[in-house]
Amino acid sequence: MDKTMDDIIREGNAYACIQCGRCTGSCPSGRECGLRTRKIIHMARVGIDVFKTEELWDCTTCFTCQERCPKEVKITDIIIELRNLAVKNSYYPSMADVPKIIIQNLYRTGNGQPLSPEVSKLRSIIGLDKEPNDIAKDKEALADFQKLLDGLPLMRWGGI
Amino acid sequence: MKIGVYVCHCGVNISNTVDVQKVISEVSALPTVAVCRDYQYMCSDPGQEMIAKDIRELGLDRVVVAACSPRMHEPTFRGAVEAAGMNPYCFEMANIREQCSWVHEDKEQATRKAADLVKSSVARAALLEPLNSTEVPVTHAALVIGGGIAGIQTALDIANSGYPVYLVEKDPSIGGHMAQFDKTFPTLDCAACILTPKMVDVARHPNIELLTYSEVESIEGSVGNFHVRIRKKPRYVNVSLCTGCGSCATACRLVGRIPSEFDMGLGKRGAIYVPFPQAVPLRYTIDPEKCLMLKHGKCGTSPKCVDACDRDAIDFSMTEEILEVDVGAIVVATGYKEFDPTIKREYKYGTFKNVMTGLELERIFAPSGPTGGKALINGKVPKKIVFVSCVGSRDKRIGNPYCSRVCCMYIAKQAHLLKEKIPDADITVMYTDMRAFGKGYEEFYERVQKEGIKYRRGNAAEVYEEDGVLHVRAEDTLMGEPYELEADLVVLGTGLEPSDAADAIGHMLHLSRSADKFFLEAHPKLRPVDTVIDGVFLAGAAQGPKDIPDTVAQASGAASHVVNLLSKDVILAEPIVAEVNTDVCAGCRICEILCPYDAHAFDEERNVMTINKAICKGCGSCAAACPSGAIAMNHFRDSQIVAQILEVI
Amino acid sequence: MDYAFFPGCIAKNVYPGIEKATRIVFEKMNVGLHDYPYSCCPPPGVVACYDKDTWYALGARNLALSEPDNRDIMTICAGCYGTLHNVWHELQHNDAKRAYVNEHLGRIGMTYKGTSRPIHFVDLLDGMRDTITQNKEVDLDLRVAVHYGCHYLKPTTVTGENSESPMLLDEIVGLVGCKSIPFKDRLTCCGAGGGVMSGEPELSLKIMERKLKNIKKADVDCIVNICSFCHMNFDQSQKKLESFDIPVLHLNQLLGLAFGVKHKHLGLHMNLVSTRDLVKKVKGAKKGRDEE
Amino acid sequence: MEQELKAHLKKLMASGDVAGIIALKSERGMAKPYLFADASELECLCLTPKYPMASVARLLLDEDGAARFAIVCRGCDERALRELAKRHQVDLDRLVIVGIPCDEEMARECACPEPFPSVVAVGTKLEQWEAEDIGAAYRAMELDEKLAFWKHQLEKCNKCYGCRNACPMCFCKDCELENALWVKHGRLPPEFPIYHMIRAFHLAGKCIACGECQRACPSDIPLMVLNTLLREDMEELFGYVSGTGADAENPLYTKEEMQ
Repeated sequence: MDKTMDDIIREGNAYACIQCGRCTGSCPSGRECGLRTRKIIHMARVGIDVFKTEELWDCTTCFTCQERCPKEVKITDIIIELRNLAVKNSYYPSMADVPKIIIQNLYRTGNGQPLSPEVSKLRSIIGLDKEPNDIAKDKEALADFQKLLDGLPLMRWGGI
Repeated sequence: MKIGVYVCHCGVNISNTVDVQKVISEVSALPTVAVCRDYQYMCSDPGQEMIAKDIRELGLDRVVVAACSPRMHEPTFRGAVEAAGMNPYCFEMANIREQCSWVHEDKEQATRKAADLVKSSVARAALLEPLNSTEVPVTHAALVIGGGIAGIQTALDIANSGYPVYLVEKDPSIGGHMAQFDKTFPTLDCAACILTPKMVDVARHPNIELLTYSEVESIEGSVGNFHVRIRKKPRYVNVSLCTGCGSCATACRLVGRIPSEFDMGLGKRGAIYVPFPQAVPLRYTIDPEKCLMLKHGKCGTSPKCVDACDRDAIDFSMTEEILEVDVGAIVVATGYKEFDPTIKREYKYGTFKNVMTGLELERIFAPSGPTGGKALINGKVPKKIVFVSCVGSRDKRIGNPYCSRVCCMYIAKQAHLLKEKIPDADITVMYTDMRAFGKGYEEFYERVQKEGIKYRRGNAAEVYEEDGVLHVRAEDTLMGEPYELEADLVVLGTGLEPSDAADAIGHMLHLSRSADKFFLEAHPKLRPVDTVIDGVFLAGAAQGPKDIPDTVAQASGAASHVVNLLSKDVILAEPIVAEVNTDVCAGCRICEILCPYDAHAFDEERNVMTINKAICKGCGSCAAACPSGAIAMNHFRDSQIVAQILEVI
Repeated sequence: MDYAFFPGCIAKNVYPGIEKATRIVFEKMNVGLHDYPYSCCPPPGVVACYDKDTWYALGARNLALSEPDNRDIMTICAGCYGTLHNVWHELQHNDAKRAYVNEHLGRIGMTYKGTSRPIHFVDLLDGMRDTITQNKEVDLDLRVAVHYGCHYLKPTTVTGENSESPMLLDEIVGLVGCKSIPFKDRLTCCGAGGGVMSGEPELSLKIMERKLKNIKKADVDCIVNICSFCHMNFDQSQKKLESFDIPVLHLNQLLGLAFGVKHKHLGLHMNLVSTRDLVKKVKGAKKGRDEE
Repeated sequence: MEQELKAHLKKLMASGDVAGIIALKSERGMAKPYLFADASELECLCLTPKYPMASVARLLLDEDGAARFAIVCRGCDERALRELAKRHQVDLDRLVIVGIPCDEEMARECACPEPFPSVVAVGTKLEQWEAEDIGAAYRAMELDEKLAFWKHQLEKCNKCYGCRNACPMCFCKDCELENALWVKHGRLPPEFPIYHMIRAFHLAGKCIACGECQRACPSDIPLMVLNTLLREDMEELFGYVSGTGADAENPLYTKEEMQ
């Protein structure tokens, strides 16, 4: 169900944008870095390959811009879709190593953040089961989960 | 039956996609078609003359023109055939432009469709019946609803043409929003100086009956003959005795205790009041919601206003009166209300006192306002001021996608006035786009920038408070940098919405609204003051956000349409209306419920429905719904439509 | 009242005190919590940003697990809630996406029906105010800075919340005697989401630092959150920044304290930022009550 | 039940509240609608077969200006009266409804949605009643099967107008089924499917599921299947069940606010 740039712009309602900048003004990340949500929407509309820009990965997806947009441009949704597009075109951000580890963990244990021996110990100290009663413990469920993940696009794009 | 068919090329609009010659050859073969011709521009004079000549020389019974939309040129061709001696309702139009050439690319198929459309029109034309308009007498008087600048101008123009006008205003004084302004952009005319003389003219005009503190209760009838019921709310002050001296207001126990609507709640009034010193009529009114006497039946030992009034004008026994008037035309000038920015929570209006709306600031400037014209915001002179544009405009989230048109300029004006009063003020305008489209507006925009007002493109994202100081956050979109500004005063450039009165009035008159909720004009380009209801016209911001010059221009436009109508003794009623066959009607009254114009009236005596031809707009709802086929639409009879359909299937 | 319990990976595998506190608090309030072989939500910042379709499919798997038992799913993390609720919302009206998800789930013998709704525990607490008051043993009398968590509030087209002036969390801490102290930019993001914490830790820390400065100025006893992921960011970042020491409590830990649960059972001692002074203060309040 | 009803009606008559009673009279082994004006006549009153009593009331009320009548009503009759009242064809203030329930056999025969009136004056209504879903088999068909089904059924029509004549809801003075514009004169069977489509559309929001049309049909066309589907659509699309009380507004006769 791959989306093109045009799909993303249309579904995200980007043509309604009036470049008022309320989004950037609201952006908690943009205060600290070069992310300019307004500019991303502009670039997307004029046909620049905005998915190649690294600022795309500075967004914390807090949705404040999308909430405040007077024209109902789905700014955060667009940014997420553009990231998908970037991944599909192998434009990984330079610092994407940690996310990859998270994806590997997800595949291996069913959890992006797996259980460490230290925390396992802490769990028993406060009276919880040493291992949570979840997928990591249920080997059959984990095998199914891996089978599910094997057939999903993330494994194709995730660079694992 | 001799039918003449005329196929238009519409320049190349039609002929580029439709093979006109092929259409002609197919249509010519029909037995009822006596002549079939084509022409480059059928609507032009030679085109019309071609048709007229055939009517005269060939004795045509019916004419079919295949061209553009009937909305565009049906009236043109009806006029043409009528001039040539044919009944205009024996004319039929096939739309082969909007419904064919403009929407298709395949020439062959488009040609086939065009031929089908023309043939089906020929089939219908054969069954058309000549119709005759009926004459309706005209009542030579007008009703103007709303006493703002739009209503004032309309009433004066109509009255000056010699016709009586009833001007109805719900508030105790006419003047509307314009009376609340200090100066007007871009000329910086004093609003009161240009408005109040007109208000006085209205009050003194022999042809105007001014009905303030009154509301329209109901409207019946149709063009030329409306019957209007007007409710005059009790002022509890006899206006013929009151001289407007104001002794009562000073005496009122509640003086200075009630937020004044006119001052946007920033100033205070008593229970007996005039909205503002230049009110017309300058007569006092008692607020029944607040007056101790009216609410609780007692006011100390005796009402102080009564004691203070030398003229014995105060009368607590007053009740509302219903006034019934007959008019031939109505102008709706219900104006606008300011957008309430409370729902734009990020701007913290209502949370922080120093965040205010444009209209509120307007009262601060006014010499008669709560600060006596001094630039004091909550007792202090603001030094850092931020204006925020497009609050409640161009905003889909809150349902106002339209531009309010006046905010850019009133912000510029207000920034100028603030700068004038506080020369060392640091004023920034955060804007989305600058719209300075009117005469002298662009020049004014330049002027205020020269005065030191900073314009920064990029609208405010949010307002927050820290250590008692307001901050406004935004992106300067031209620099691509987010920034924050401290502010002692944040002015929200609030947009315009239709006034609350529009709901009731719109309902009474069956007026449509456009998507922006303002009243819908009959045609956005060519009939901006008409509505689809004959005899009902629009003036001012009731039709859409407008500045004062545009409002006044439209008001005069509406007045001219009214005068045009009132200058006739009779008008012709459109014969395309529904008719009831009373022999067949079973009296189930379904049609009555469905009629959007209340044109139906049930005859209890005969147990059948009747339709008022003058009110009926010919929409056909009733005819479609009638289970027994007792209602027929003239010009759109079942037989005519079936013939048309059978031809294409 | 019974719910499927979705603890999420942080509360299970990093801050188990949150999981524990949740189990204790909800048991006291007579809400049954049931475990399922959940994977992590999966995280919106990484999985949704890399491939949304995978995100939908894995999220739908989690949602489908309690469908046979007809149980709605309680989450205790805004991130998990964001994922599960957004997936649920999308699949409610996007038939193509639903078919896609079911095509994949079919490979492991599962179907997604959409009958089990994800619910954030704060919304659950909203309807249980009396139960909270009844279980309260200590009036905590703390000044707290509340943090809502972006994905609990937004996008409002999905959540239906008020994202500019929410009061729910402020009211709930008020029920146990805490005072929610307003502070500048109280609703801004903590900086963890969107993969920024893992992908760009320095940026994330800058956003957090600004937030912490504002909180510090408000002079509060602790930060109360309703999101394990924000919780982790608040606690770990203070350690990294070194200039802050504001204790961080998940709301369920705060409720635990108010319900008279020992702080060690709530795992408060496992936080990187010491909660000792806070615990002492609460003990004082408790003692004061006992003596009365 | 019959004896009980007679006693009830006698009392009603004696009270002087009503000018007469509309019910069925048995005469020479045949039942016919009758206006009982005298208590002695009530001996000949009968309850079966079913008869569209609402039509009788409509015609009778048309004649006389003010008099009130009692009417012996089954569930369907009451529903019919309610719908007629919404169309100003009967004045319910002039009628005293004497409700009687249907037994299970009668109810089954019509697949009646509710085989008893709102108030049962005499007799006991069925405790548990669930009508047979007569639309089920039809709904299971594929689109082309549906077309074939109706083609076959409607070809049996010999245009006797029995369905219309029996229908308590048909009250038009001129009938569109006789308008040559829609239904060509002198053609058998009538052109598929216009004749029956017109009837169906005219019954949308109107049919009260009394089954009279199907009983009247000499060709056994399953008209109630068509009517049932129509009733279902009305309920599903507009939440309207015809035959319900006066406060339920017919959605087809309401107008949206003009925007």
